[in-house]
Amino acid sequence: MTSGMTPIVKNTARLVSGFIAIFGIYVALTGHISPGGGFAGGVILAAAAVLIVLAFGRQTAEKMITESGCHLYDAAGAAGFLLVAVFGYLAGGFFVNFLARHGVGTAGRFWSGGTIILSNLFILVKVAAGLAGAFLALAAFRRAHMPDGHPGEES
Amino acid sequence: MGIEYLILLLLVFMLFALLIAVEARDLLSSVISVGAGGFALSVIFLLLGAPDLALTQVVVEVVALVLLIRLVVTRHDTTAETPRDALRTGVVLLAGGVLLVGVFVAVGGTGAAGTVPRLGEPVMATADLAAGQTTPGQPVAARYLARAGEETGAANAVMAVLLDYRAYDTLGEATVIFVSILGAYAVLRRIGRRGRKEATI
Amino acid sequence: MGIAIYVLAFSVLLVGLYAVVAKKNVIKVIVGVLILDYAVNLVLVLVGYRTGGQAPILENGQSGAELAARAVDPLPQAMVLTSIVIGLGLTAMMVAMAIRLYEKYGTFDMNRIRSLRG
Amino acid sequence: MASIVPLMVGLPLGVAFAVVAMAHAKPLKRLTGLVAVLAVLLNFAIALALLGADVPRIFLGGWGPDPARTLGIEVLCDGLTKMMAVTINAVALVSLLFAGAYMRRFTKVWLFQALFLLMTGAMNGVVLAGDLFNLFVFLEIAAIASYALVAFGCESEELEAAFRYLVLGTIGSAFILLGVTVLYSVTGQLNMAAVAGKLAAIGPGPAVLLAAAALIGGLALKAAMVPFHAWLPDAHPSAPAPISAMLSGVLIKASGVYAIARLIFNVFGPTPQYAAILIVLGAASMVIGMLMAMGQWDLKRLLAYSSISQAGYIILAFGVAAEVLSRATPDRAVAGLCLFGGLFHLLNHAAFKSLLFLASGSIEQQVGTRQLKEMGGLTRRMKVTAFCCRIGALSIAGVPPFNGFFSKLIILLGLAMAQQYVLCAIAAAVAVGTLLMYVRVQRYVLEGPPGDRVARAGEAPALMCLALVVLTIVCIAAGLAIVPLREHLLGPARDVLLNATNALSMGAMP
Repeated sequence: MTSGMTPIVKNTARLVSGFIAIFGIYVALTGHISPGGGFAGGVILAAAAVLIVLAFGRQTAEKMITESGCHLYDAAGAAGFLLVAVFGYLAGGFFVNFLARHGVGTAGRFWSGGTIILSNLFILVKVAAGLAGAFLALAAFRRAHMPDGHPGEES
Repeated sequence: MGIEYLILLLLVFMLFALLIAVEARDLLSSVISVGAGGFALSVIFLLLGAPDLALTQVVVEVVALVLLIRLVVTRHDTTAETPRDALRTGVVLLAGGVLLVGVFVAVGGTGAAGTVPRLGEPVMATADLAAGQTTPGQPVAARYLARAGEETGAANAVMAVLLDYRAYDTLGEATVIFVSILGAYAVLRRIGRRGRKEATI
Repeated sequence: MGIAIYVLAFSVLLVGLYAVVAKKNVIKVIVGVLILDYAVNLVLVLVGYRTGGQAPILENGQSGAELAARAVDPLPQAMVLTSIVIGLGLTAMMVAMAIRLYEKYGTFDMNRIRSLRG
Repeated sequence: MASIVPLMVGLPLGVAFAVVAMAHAKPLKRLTGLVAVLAVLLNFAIALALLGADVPRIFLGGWGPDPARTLGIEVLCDGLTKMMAVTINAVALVSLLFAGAYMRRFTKVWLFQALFLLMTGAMNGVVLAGDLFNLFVFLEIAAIASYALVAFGCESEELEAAFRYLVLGTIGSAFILLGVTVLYSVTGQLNMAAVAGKLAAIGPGPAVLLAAAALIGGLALKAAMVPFHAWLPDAHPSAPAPISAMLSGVLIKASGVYAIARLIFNVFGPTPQYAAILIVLGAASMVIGMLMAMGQWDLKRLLAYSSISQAGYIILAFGVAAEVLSRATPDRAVAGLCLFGGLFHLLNHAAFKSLLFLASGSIEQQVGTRQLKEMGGLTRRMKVTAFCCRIGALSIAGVPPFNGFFSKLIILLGLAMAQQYVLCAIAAAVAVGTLLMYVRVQRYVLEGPPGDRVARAGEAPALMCLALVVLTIVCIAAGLAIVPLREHLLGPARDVLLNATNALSMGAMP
């Protein structure tokens, strides 16, 4: 998969992946008022990354999406969600909806739900980065038998 | 009633697709059939009033299918040679018979006490929302539906449950995906122990 | 009618169980695990279904009490969402293991894997 | 005090996320091990601090209950939870110290540390869970982390063992979720206390039995009880030694034995049927595990089979206690004795089995083999390891005055007083068999002239020896300090199980 696919596929992928990514973010951010949510949005966003890896090949794709970047965002998203829980101590305890203490807004409006938007956002980042990183790592194992003398793992 | 027949039809389709997936000799057709079953499942979710699940099931199915198809098409060993293990098949059939009888008794379809309620009449429907301090053990779900809008501000009751009432579960959910991706990385290290050559047969 | 749907859902569970226990191919086993997931999720959603129920999302101008009287149960749906995520995580990990097993043994066949190991 | 309880889960998870981030920042990379140890140490401190505290019921997210329904997820902090939390975090701390030296041979150790922390945090989550679905979620996290850790060496056999473990574990999880589903469909609740109350009100029915069967089957698979034990003898020896210690020492207990006991006693309530199932599972595991272990020449496999047998003791004791409690006129003193013996054995087994697995790791690293026949004369070359290994073997064999003797004695006494003489005789016979088996282990590993490999071996690194010595002290002390242990750790845990279905709703409301 060094060269990727044909130019037609590449151009289409370049065009479509942007739309897919925006749709994923939209699904995540409106999770509290319509079907969807951070997890579905994150998987959609990851699907955009998967499309790029498939169309352009791993080498090219790694210039846009690096594995260590995925690790970092993955950890940051998870930690962010945990922080939402810990910030609940400000309002009384673990996982208390600390933004909702001064009113939760009207159900059905975008600015409602307190921490739910925040949680959805963090889950979006976490799931998207995690799945994209995992796909990159899996894509590295395309050939069953690696040639000898491949670089060893760094510790 | 119409919807239930549709669900039944889709379920039959799904069962056939999954049977093909299990029995097909060719691994690629097996993987694609399981995808067909998964998409049928997402339509069933939609019919059962669960659009969140339908959306999630579709996108998860796509990603899982990409992973599986890639796994199969880039390898040379593409057919399942040995069909099945007779002893284990027998055990499964026996266990399956017992399970189905158990389900038949437990569901019953009569709605009697101590059995699973009839389809379409969830236990939530028996809730008495006005019940105060005196009648304990009211199903929680009706209360979620009735008050989620004002208490959490989320119009989508599923998200209200997932990210507010039961957000601790969702922390677990986020952690599951984190763990399994870390696990995949751990398994994919080419060399596990230092000073040992990669051994392939 | 309802019991037929339940029995079919549990048959799906049995198909998955059969694939996982009796099949001797790594890919078939992964497929079986996916099927097991489908079946349990399906039963969970069926348990919360209300005949002709609406999705548990407030419509414009609808009150909570009206929603509670008409919508399907949101709690099993939240549980299934978690369960789907767990299934996806497991799939990623099983695929990773299958890749490594293939790389080590050159086959997806568990019997041959065992005999190669000796 | 109550507000810090959920941190026992949050802290290890958060630190695990931080470890992954730190591993990608050059200057922080070296600190990951230290941070992980500190996190587990802090968790152990929290668990100890909670021991004396009297905590009201905790509901997360500020969704306190009204008597009619429980909205939020409940976190338990009763005697049983506290005892399990202390055990889990203590074994985790020692294993992580041991891993500090042992894991140097492996690549990408930060992945190990992150997965280890996630597994520990999830086990804490399992014992803290007061909600059926929450229990399932944390069982899954612990299980998935353990699948990856079993395969951490990435050798062929390890990958295969991990895959088989994963597949069987997934079947178990599916049945557990099915059981939770059926229970929910009948009761409309997920909170354990509320489900227990509702089940008592509606009485036993086919749906409840189906749920119980699915839950017991799934959890017995996680606990490796005998008809469902096929994965354990492959998976536990394949893991790196600190992970073997965690899996055998605490994971099968937290996600198997503990969960079964919690559900049977506190949610379903003990009945003769459930008691019979537990007794059969326990007795079969006890006997078959011991017989299988006798034929093994691989030290780690032997230890793994012996774990099945020892977990069988615990389940058997619980089963007899359930049987006594379900009689028309329950004798609470006898049931309490059985429960006390089972819980004490759980604690002791966590100590000596992790000690033995860690010692086997030391031996494997220094001598380069796991085969009993290739060892011998270890007392001369590895004095500390050999001494600790000897104490561990004497403890598990049930030689006085070590802890294993007392817990087995209490279980036997309990069985006899419950008039289960046949079971008592079987348990005694298995105890004798275990004694003989570990005498053989000692003769092959420790005595005799050193073999070629042993003659070239030296003592293990100091950190590994430290971990072994700590567990050895625990093994000796637990046998002597039985009275204070009963007072502060085991007594409250026993009372939780004795109070059956009332136990969960007894705490003060916040």
